[in-house]
Amino acid sequence: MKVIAALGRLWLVPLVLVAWEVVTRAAEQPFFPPPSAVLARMHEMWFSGPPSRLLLTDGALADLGPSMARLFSGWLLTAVIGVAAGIAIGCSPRLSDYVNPLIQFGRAVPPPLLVPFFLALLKLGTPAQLATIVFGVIWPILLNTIDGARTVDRQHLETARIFGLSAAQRLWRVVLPSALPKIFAGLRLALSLALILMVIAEIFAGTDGIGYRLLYTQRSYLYPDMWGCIVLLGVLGYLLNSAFLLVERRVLAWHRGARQTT
Amino acid sequence: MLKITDLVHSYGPHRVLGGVSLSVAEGELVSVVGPSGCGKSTLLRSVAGLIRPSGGRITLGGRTVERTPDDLAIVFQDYSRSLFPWMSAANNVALPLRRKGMDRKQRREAAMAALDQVGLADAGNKYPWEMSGGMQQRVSIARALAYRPSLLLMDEPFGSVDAQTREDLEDLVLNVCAHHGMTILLITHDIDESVYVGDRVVVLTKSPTVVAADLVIDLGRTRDQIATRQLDAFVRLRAEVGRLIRGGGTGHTTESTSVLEKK
Amino acid sequence: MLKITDLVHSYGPHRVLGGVSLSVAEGELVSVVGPSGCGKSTLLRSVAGLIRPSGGRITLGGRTVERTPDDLAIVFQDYSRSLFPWMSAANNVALPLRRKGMDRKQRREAAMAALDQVGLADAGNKYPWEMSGGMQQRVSIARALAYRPSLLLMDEPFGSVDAQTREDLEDLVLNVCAHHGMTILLITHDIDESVYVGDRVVVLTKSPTVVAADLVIDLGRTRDQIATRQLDAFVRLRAEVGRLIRGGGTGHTTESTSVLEKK
Amino acid sequence: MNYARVLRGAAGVAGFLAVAELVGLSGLVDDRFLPRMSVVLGAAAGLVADPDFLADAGATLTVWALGLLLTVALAVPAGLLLGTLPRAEAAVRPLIEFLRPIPSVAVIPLAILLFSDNLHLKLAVIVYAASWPVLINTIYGLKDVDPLAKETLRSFGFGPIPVLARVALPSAAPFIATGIRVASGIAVILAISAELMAGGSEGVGVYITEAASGSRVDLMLAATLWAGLFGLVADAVMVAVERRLFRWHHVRTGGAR
Amino acid sequence: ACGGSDKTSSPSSDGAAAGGGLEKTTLVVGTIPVPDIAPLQVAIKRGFFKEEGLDIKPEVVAGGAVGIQKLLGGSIDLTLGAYIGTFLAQESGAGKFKYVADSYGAAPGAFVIMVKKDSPIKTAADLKGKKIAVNTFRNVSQFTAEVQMKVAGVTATQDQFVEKNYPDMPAALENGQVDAAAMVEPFITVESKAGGRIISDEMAGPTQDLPVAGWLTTESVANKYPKTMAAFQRALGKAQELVANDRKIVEEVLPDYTKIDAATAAVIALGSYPTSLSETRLERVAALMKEYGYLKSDFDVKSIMVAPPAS
Ligand SMILES: Nc1ncnc2c1ncn2[C@@H]1O[C@H](COP(=O)(O)OP(=O)(O)OP(=O)(O)O)[C@@H](O)[C@H]1O
Ligand SMILES: Nc1ncnc2c1ncn2[C@@H]1O[C@H](COP(=O)(O)OP(=O)(O)OP(=O)(O)O)[C@@H](O)[C@H]1O
Ligand SMILES: [Mg+2]
Ligand SMILES: [Mg+2]
Repeated sequence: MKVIAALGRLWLVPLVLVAWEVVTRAAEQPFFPPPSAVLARMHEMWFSGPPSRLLLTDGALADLGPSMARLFSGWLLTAVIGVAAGIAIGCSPRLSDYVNPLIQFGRAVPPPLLVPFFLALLKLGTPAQLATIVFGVIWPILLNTIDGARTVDRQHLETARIFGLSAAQRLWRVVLPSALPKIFAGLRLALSLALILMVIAEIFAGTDGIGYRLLYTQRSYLYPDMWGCIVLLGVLGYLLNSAFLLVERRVLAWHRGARQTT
Repeated sequence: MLKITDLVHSYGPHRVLGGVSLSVAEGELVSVVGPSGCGKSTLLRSVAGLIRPSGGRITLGGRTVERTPDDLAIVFQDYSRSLFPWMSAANNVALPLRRKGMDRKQRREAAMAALDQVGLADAGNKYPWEMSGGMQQRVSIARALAYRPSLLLMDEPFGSVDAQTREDLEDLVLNVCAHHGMTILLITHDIDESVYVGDRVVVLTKSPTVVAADLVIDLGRTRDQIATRQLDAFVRLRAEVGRLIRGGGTGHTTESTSVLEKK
Repeated sequence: MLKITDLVHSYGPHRVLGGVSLSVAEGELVSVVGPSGCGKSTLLRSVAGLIRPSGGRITLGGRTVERTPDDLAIVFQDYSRSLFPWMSAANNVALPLRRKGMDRKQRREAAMAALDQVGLADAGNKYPWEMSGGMQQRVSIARALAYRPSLLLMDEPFGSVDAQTREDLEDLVLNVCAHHGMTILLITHDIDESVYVGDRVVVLTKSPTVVAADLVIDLGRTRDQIATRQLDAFVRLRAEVGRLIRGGGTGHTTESTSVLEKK
Repeated sequence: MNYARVLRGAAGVAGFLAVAELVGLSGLVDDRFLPRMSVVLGAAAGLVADPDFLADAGATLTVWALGLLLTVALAVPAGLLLGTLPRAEAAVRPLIEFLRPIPSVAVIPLAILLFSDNLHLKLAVIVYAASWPVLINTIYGLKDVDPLAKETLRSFGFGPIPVLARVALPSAAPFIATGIRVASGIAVILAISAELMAGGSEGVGVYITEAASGSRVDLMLAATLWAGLFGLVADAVMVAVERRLFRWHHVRTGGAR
Repeated sequence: ACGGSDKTSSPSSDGAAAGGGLEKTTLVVGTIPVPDIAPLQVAIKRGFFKEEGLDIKPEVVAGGAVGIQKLLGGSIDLTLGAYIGTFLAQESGAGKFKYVADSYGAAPGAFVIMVKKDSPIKTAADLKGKKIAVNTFRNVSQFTAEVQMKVAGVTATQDQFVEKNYPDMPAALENGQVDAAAMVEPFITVESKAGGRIISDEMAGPTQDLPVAGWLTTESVANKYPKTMAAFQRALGKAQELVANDRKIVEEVLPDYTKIDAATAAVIALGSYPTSLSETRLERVAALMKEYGYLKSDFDVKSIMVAPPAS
């Protein structure tokens, strides 16, 4: 039942696919292959493996494995750093004054430009790629956390002060929960950004992964393969986001309740 | 125990408190009445160290209040915004008890007991937004009472509950105050209530606010909803407070100030 | 004008309203009293079309209420959250008047007049967060009155103001009601008040809630804070309502239901 | 802007520069690849007098401003629409979540094929990447409106559109503004990335490509520095505007602490 | 076909024709800030295009692949493109291209494989299984590296190549992200100064004097504006001629359109500047690509060339 309802919500997707197929077939442009061709290539490249491995081919494991590892380690690392720093900055206007220009500065620096410098600084490939992901992904988490920690309802803070909650308790029991909706919004933005940064890191400093594959197919003028990579990224992003929403729904049940329109 | 001297506060150019002086002895329950917008909540916030008054002094147990004093609880007027929407009622009540060194189970038990006292025995698992206004207000009272502070500040704590519950809560507060020797400052708009629960009633003028009168309520320490309210002394005092509020009478100020000065 | 038949509402498994039936004639002011958490606010929200009750029917002027009816105003119990923090008091009051086709100047004037009536003549430029609880509540009342709805729903509208202001506001509502022929449903916890302002007092049981009693208050249409309250009839009715609430007495239900049925 | 705040910000920046210079002096990194901070600052100062760079910077700024305007003009109404029509949002959400993680580096080559005009290309790429935070914050912001505030207006008989305009929009406005601030940073990044990847006749990205051709790491970093600096100034302006517009928001929350 | 431009070197007569004869007088040309395009810059500077009635607007593209995409998207009319990449694109059906003029060819020392100072790698044979940085996958430097390895007796695999921009290569070598890098000038000079060693010239043996890059457009543009293309060929041909004989001219223009300073420009190794587009030379490229599996079938180079201007 639930599955059917979930699928029902996807009704627009087949519609778009059909439209895409019609338009690309009519246009006959080699760079815009019809989705049927793209899906066929994707199947061949990644999903024609043995059932024992969930149909994944060697190519899929080689492309997806390292990419996913980078994505998750990068995102988790960023989440920890971003939330910790964000809460600290959000709770201390003074600290915020000191670092704010640096944050706004860093936010406007294109991450691809920094890849070479991370490489120069960190020497090894993997830390440099992680640094790239962290650097590119941290901003929405940081800004949202700062904002969330700074805009706790004043009466909530006063209540905490009155009852003499310790700093740690105030943090864990009041500031963090009340900033949580915004933190989650940031984490969610960051998840798809992490996917993007993973590709950038692989393109500018990679030797494997989906980004590497994307670059290679582009250089070899293998357009259906290239579109396959793009579609794969989109699907991955969609799946990650859906999984994240499931978690968010559980953690933020109170928020939805408090904000439901009766 | 609590001594307020010449308290002055302005929001921007707007002077709200014009020199309020008041002292409260240990274990006393003082009712505060005064017109809407005269600065009662402002006074309470100053005592709690939540705002820095523009002038005057507040001492608690001899020490000047600079930041929020230890061992103090408030029931805010805007109770619905002082409950944490991400916690159930029981957790809202239990949260401050962490400071009392209770373990999880003790906290839970104390919270349930306090909720029971305010008539919410079976609402412990509800979230604030699942409760009616009066229930939220009672959770907020339960939280303050469970904490057993030495100074309890209540800002119109019974405004949203029905008459019956209101009486029960009044008696509850009197009881807890007597048993645990709390000092209480209670703001109310109900003249009957101010007399019924108070050891003293402080009447404020409109802003810039000063103390218009400070009446001692000599009805003894044990009160009864029916018996006490039928006493002649009660009726007389009630009328007196009513007259003081209505008249805002300067005539009475001198008389009542003398009451203050006698202390 | 308003007819509620067998209204039932549950939040999840929890049945709050257990079949409330009530009808209000045009121009009538009906007070509703009942224990905290019994579903008074839920009832009001259903009448306003803000929630869809689980069962039963509400008709207004013969038509079933499905969405928010036209020409209706509410004073919410949680008044502080119903004012818009980004607007001054005057703008908060003036906003709904846009629907009345007034131009900017007329709206401003009507808003200032309404604020004046609730004693906030010089607070028009203040923002909600610059006002005391009682002032916010009065802005919210002014907003509803300025709108001159044909049906006015008030959820404990005078809970946060001092006794004097409360009396003034009661008289204001009676006045406006008489002059503009509004129909009013007013929830209150104050028994005196319910009798003083009401043409009828409806007493609710605790949840699952039904109407425990429906008393006609035959004190005439013009009331006076001092004279009316001294009437024997007033004292008797007040005692009666008090007994009904305390007793929750089933004995009275039949009697009062008959009152309802006579209508 | 408060004086002490500016001073502290300057102290923070100075501290960062000092640490960077020290790292450079310590020899931990090869200054062939990462020139010392003082060298980069010198080069950055030199760029102010370089007419080539000024023209490039002007071009990039124009694209940034146009792109951001276009983004706001498209994403805010779209967010309002989706935020108020939950069914439409449910239908479009899979597409949004599918498109959002597709990196601009994959989109730029396609945009090159689709747009014959460089300006259009850059605008398209900026709008594509910068719209997401505005769109999502608008939708989130609308969901976060206090229901009681909406009910208040509904009870006065206002229809959905006035409720949207008078309650939902103002109370979501601070959140939307945050989205626009995020988008502004992304727009700077995308303008430069598009110039880097697609080239063109002018722009900071083109300048960086040229600097790279001569192995002039210092110039590349100096140009990057200016890009970051521009982002900083743009953000400061937006914050100042926000503070004015949304004073009620800051006072009610701890913002005024 | 050799020296075609020589015979029609009477600008005045062409200039007269230019007034009404050209289908299109403004050409947007995709350029890359590298020594390969020096002749174009010389032709612009000396007004050769003006004389033909042409207005050339150079536009920097981030690389040959981007140039080809912009060509297909229609935002530019001509671009510099390496033969290998273009042949691949044509075979894959990405588009139909026409080379209008040759621009750059191999010369000793201009395309080399480098390693860092203390690397154990001595010859191309040692590159087996090592990571090699190339500036673009499946293009000149990767291809020629594969050829050199094959000559040395080892086979290259795709996964040992890493795409890196030239400026990032020295750092990648230094930090050990790659073991070797296929470099061009001025980066060869830069890296040599830091102690880097050249282990192999990419343009030796089978690839000696290999044509590298030329000016191309799409077939449709070439067919639509034949006279314009001819005018472009004539103007550029003059510059190629000049440059082919005097490297000083290149050294002079380099600092104008790249950030290479004059001192570096004076010492870097330059490739060759061929004076005309030659079918035989391109056939050699195609044959080699087929031999190494870059092309699947025989490639008709004639189909990808605009005939040199007949007088
Ligand atoms: N944050 C503020 N900024 C500006 N003025 C304020 C602020 N808070 C309160 N005031 C003003 O101070 C005065 C006193 O407010 P306060 O809340 O203390 O009144 P109160 O006695 O508690 O009234 P009530 O009985 O209505 O709750 C009011 O006139 C109000 O307008
Ligand atoms: N959103 C909700 N979700 C779940 N339960 C709710 C919700 N809102 C109200 N309730 C429950 O419904 C009951 C009636 O609530 P309601 O607010 O109507 O009471 P009330 O009569 O207005 O009480 P009070 O006088 O205290 O304001 C309460 O027991 C409350 O717990
Ligand atoms: Mg108050
Ligand atoms: Mg209620």
